[in-house]
Amino acid sequence: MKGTNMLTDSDLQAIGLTVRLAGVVTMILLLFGTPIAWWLARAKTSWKGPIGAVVALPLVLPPSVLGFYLLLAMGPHGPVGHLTRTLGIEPLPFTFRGLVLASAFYSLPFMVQPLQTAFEAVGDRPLEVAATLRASPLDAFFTVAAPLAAPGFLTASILTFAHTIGEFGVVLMIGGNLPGVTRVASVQIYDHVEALEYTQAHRLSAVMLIFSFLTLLALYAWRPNPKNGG
Amino acid sequence: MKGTNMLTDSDLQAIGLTVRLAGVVTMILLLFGTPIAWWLARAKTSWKGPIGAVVALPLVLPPSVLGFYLLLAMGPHGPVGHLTRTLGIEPLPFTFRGLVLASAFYSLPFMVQPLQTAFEAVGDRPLEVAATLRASPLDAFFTVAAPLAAPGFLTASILTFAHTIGEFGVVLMIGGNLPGVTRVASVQIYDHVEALEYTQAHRLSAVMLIFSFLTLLALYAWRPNPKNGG
Amino acid sequence: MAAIDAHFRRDWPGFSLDVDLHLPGRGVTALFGHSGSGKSTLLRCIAGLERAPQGRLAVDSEVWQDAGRWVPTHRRPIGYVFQEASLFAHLSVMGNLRYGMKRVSDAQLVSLDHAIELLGLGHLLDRKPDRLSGGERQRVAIGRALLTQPKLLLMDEPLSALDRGAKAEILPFIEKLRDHFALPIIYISHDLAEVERLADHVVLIDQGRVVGAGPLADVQSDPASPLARSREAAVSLRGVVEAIDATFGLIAVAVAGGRLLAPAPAASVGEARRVHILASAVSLAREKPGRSSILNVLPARVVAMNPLDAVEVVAAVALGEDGEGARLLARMTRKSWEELGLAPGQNVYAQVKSVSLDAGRAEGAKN
Amino acid sequence: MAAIDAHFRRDWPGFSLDVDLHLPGRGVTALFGHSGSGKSTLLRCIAGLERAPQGRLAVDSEVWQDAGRWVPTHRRPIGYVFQEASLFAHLSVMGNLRYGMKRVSDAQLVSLDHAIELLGLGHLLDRKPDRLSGGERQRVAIGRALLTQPKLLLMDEPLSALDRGAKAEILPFIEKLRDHFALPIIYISHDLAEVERLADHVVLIDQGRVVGAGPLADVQSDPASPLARSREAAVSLRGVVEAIDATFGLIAVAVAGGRLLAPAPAASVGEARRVHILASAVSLAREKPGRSSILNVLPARVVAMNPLDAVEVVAAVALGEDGEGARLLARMTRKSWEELGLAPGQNVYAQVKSVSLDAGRAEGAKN
Amino acid sequence: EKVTVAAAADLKFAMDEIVAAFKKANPADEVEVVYGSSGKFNTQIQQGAPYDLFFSADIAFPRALAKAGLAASEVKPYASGRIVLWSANLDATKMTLASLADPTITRIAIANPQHAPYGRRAEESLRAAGLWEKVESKLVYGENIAQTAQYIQTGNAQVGIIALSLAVNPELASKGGYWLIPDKLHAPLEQGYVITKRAEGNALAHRFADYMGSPPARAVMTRYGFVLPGEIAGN
Ligand SMILES: Nc1ncnc2c1ncn2[C@@H]1O[C@H](COP(=O)(O)OP(=O)(O)OP(=O)(O)O)[C@@H](O)[C@H]1O
Ligand SMILES: Nc1ncnc2c1ncn2[C@@H]1O[C@H](COP(=O)(O)OP(=O)(O)OP(=O)(O)O)[C@@H](O)[C@H]1O
Ligand SMILES: [Mg+2]
Ligand SMILES: [Mg+2]
Repeated sequence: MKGTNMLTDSDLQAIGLTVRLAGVVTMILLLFGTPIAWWLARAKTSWKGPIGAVVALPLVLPPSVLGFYLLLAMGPHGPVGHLTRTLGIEPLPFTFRGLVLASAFYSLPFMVQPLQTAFEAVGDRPLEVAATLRASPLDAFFTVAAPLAAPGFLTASILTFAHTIGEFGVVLMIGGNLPGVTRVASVQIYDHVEALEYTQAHRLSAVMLIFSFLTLLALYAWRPNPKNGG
Repeated sequence: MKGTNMLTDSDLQAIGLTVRLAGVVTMILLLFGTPIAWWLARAKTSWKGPIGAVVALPLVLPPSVLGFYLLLAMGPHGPVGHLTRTLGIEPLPFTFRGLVLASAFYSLPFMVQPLQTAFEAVGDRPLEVAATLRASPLDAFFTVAAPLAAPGFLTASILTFAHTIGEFGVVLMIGGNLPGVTRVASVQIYDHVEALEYTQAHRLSAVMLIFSFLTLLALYAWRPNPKNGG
Repeated sequence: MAAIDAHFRRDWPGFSLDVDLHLPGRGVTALFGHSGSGKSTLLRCIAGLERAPQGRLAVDSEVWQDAGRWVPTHRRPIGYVFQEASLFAHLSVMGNLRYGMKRVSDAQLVSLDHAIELLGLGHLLDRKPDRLSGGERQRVAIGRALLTQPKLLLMDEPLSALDRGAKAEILPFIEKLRDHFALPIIYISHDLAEVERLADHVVLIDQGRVVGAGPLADVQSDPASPLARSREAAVSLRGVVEAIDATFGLIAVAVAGGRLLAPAPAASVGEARRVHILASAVSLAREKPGRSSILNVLPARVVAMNPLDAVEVVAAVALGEDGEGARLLARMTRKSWEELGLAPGQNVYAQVKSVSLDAGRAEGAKN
Repeated sequence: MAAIDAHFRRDWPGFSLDVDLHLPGRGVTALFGHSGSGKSTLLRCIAGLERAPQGRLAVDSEVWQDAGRWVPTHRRPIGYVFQEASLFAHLSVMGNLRYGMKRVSDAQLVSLDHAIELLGLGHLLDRKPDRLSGGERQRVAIGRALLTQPKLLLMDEPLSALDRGAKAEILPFIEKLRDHFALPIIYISHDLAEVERLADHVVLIDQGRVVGAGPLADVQSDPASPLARSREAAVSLRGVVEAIDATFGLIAVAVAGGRLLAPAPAASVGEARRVHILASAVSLAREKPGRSSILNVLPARVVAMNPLDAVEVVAAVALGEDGEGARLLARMTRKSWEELGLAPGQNVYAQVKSVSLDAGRAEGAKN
Repeated sequence: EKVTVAAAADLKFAMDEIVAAFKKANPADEVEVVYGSSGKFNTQIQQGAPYDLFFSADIAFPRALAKAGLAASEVKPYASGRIVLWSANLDATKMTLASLADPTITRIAIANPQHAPYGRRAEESLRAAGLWEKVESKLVYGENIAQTAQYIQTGNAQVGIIALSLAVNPELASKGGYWLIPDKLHAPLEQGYVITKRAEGNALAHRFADYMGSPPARAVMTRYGFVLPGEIAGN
């Protein structure tokens, strides 16, 4: 570990990895959480309740315990492990992809819940109007519902991104703390604290806080509000 | 630890403590998070951005690191510790009150963010109407804005409640794992896993999952939607 | 063009719709009825926004709804102006206007520039809807619907938030759509003057049921119809321009059984035009009246009378000394009716104080 | 009651408001102007929903806004009917109606039961707003505003979504509020008939500025005013009931310079009533016309003429052979004007085809 | 060649120094060390974690791995841990376990005996000294030995029982002294390592394991408060 002035190389590596992880997870959840939230917001079936509850469930288990179960599932004897083996894919634990999957699983409710609320707030009328203007349901979703739910997307993304940055219980368990592969900043800070390297921990925490603060600030500055004209 | 059929007494104690903690934290955050969210949703000042970002910041630190900093702050040499000493209050670490405070701090964004979005979606008009109907701003908040933002309150409460149930990094650090005082279910499950007591861990996890599932299901069933007539 | 066949039946709590309609596939059909009678609901069923389970809907011989068939709203070539403007809050005025336009291939009816000019939206194009006045919003909603180049236009009180000036500009345009482009329009309005000016066909709705339907002239000239009972009761007659008086900007229009002078800045001889005559503009005399500022005095015969209330009556007269011509309504006090000794079958002189004309050609011109 | 003094100046992007108004503290003041002219904005300023920095507003000698003073909206004793109904989506119709009512101490103006009956809301009380028709929503909004027992009523096109029947029921009630309770009302409407029926005072607004203001009769009878140029142009005259013809449900009303027969089921001799006469209902003749269904023929003198367009003109005549009486407007073709050889100063006979009366007492009755 | 070493958190300082020395001697070799909880490593290795060597804080874990057939070598002890009484604001050098019963002491931190080896030894010592009942109500439990040290260091617990290897760490040594708890009061805290199955053919793994037994490495270990196999620590 050669020291830079402020942060060690491995700190920097961890920060890079963190931002990548949080970014990828947020993207993936935008992709997969949005249809779930949309369905939950608009479906009239009574399946809605149970499925909505299931989506929120990962939250209630302690992260490292969830990580433990995910590890069992993804490990060579678990169902996901069987699947990856059958498909001839590298096993997921201790890889970046495994980390992404686990984090996505854990952060799903942070994406789905705010989006669902936002979609519900859009109401039926704009979609009816869009239909009379020849927009197919998918078209209307992208051009009407999504823009009107923009603040919900922002909230959901902030919560998901920040939570993925801060989360380390699942990450530590699934990732195995491998430098450059799965050692994200939260794990690195944790390690520093555990090793009583407080100066290092303070520095890295400060960097993460400042970075996050600036990111959030930028998001807020640009915060969309479709109801106000700007 | 005398065993019952399924769970040990200490498991049951932990569950009770968990539900109490999550309930109290959710209550407290409803009380304190609501005005913050309201202010963030309606203020026109440019302070809004920074303050909004600050509220989300606790999320980005790993829980146990955050716990460490909170421990410093609440300890005899920290500012909160000084305060409690000056006020003649028992120091907060290793107490249920300390746990509540720390969890509230950590879960604040889960309350504030969805509420803020929900309040923004309410818009100006209903409040204007309320004012012409003689409702003072406070009155209008309770009788118009809050009911219209009901789905936001539900989302915020679910996220806060579930997150408080699942969180254990901060709790472990601040609470000192004291049975009946600060050993909540998440810590208990964690301890079981760490002690390789997998059967116990599985059982307790299953109980927590089922309990949470039923709670969430009940919330969903009753999910308010002020836009639809029911 | 063929006709619109609509059959819908559905119960909501507190309201049920049960209509079976056969509407002409061209011209303007006005839906008329009390607040809460089900006009908007019917329009929503036609647009496919509301689904009546055992409904059937065929437009222009295309089936949009039937036991085995359901064309979703976005595939129905309609334009819909909602009762509340319902603009997209996240789009500017321009964005709203272009939303539907971008989604259809060609602009046969209306061009963007034309719509903007007609609706007076030029200075508002960059505004967001929350910064528009009520009337401005409604104008944008009309433009947005027209720019989808619909084959059937559904309008739910499109002009109710507009001032006279704006109405006076938009109404001729709707007439033009109806006539030049043979665009069928289903039109809800509480403004009888609008209905009488635009409609070819009227459907009277009450409590979710059709209580009367027919060509405007028939519905209007029946003194017992609800249309005849209002302050704006009127008849609309088909006429042909016979002569033009350029000096005074007047034209002479021949209608069945008579000839009327009417203000019409632009017209050409032989053209078919629609003529509107308010019941309140028609007075009756037993003897031929002397000269006054009333230009039109025509012989006619009383055919029917209906009391409006304790004080007033509405009489229907047929033009011509033989009473075979077009029918007019005349509103008067019961006192006048009795003191003049009027009765069905009697010959009278109808003084028509004012006559108004459609801006475009009457639909008859196409035949 | 004193008057309303309002001075507001504020710029928005694309629009600026600059008004300085002195309105009578009683009766109905109509705000009249094109779509987007600033009527709603002015009303919002009066309600305290919009804040013009250097504004000043005093109502009934209480200062609501001034350099050092700002009474927030919820402390202003107003009732506001918004242009869009804006019901509370989470409350039932009953909840909406009771919302404001619960927040005021006593019900001097309107009781809940009365409002429900008058507005025909009885069968809707448990409904949520999203299950109401457009007109139903608007009726709830009117009821909700009235039930706050306001001292000043602000109404932004309250009746525009309503059918004739509903209007005919609600208008007399608004008249009653105006007259019996001396409740000042500021009223926006595009419907001239409504304005002429209700208003005592008219303010003409264009592009955020006041371009004309005055008592209704003055603004109406000026042939150059925008009110006179519309199809519904009319005058409103003060009259006193002189005789009653119970057989035909007619009354004789004396107005300055003449006497009119008008339908009025209920009236008593000596009562003051307001009389409305449409410009389109008045025709002029040089010689006394023969008997016809037109009841009212009065000597008058032409005082002014204004061309409406290339074809039509509006003439103002003063009743009485001396031309000193009340003024009427008469609309006719230019051809008639010229062929009859009419000119200001000439004596004529005005034939008034129909006359309508206020339901309540004219405000003069209180003097 | 490259190895990844999973090492118990309490080895951090010693191991960093040993690895540095090893690299100096073998510049071509790459040795990556990951520190963490031994229990977690145990679980992870069972699920195929890419660790070549596992230095556990408790020899039970590598033994379990060997039993499961996941080891490529014998389980070898490399050190035993010692526990000490340590405080940041009291002078621990003048204390004994008996001092913990003093009513002025209200909070005592130990690692969680349920799963942390150091915690289990702390409990054994307290029981052996007959103090358990007297102090149990004052105890707070750290998740691991580092967190236990933090409770004491931040003053939230006045005193506690931590690993000797932590007490000699400069961060803590500067804050207060320690009192070594006699090792006869608790079972030996035997620490062992194993080469995992995946490193079976990895020569570097074997060389590094051998290096741990070499005198320079042993010197470092001793300096950081570990008692080496075959040695007896003096009190
Ligand atoms: N929030 C706003 N910001 C800027 N301009 C606005 C805003 N609201 C309205 N306007 C503009 O101010 C002008 C006046 O609007 P206002 O709503 O007062 O008109 P109005 O006279 O009530 O018209 P209408 O009869 O169509 O309701 C319009 O040109 C409108 O575009
Ligand atoms: N979603 C709904 N569920 C149940 N009833 C409804 C719903 N929407 C409207 N209604 C009721 O159906 C009836 C017809 O409503 P509709 O909107 O069609 O009336 P309308 O003729 O358009 O009236 P208006 O002229 O007031 O707009 C009303 O009594 C209304 O209360
Ligand atoms: Mg409707
Ligand atoms: Mg307006």
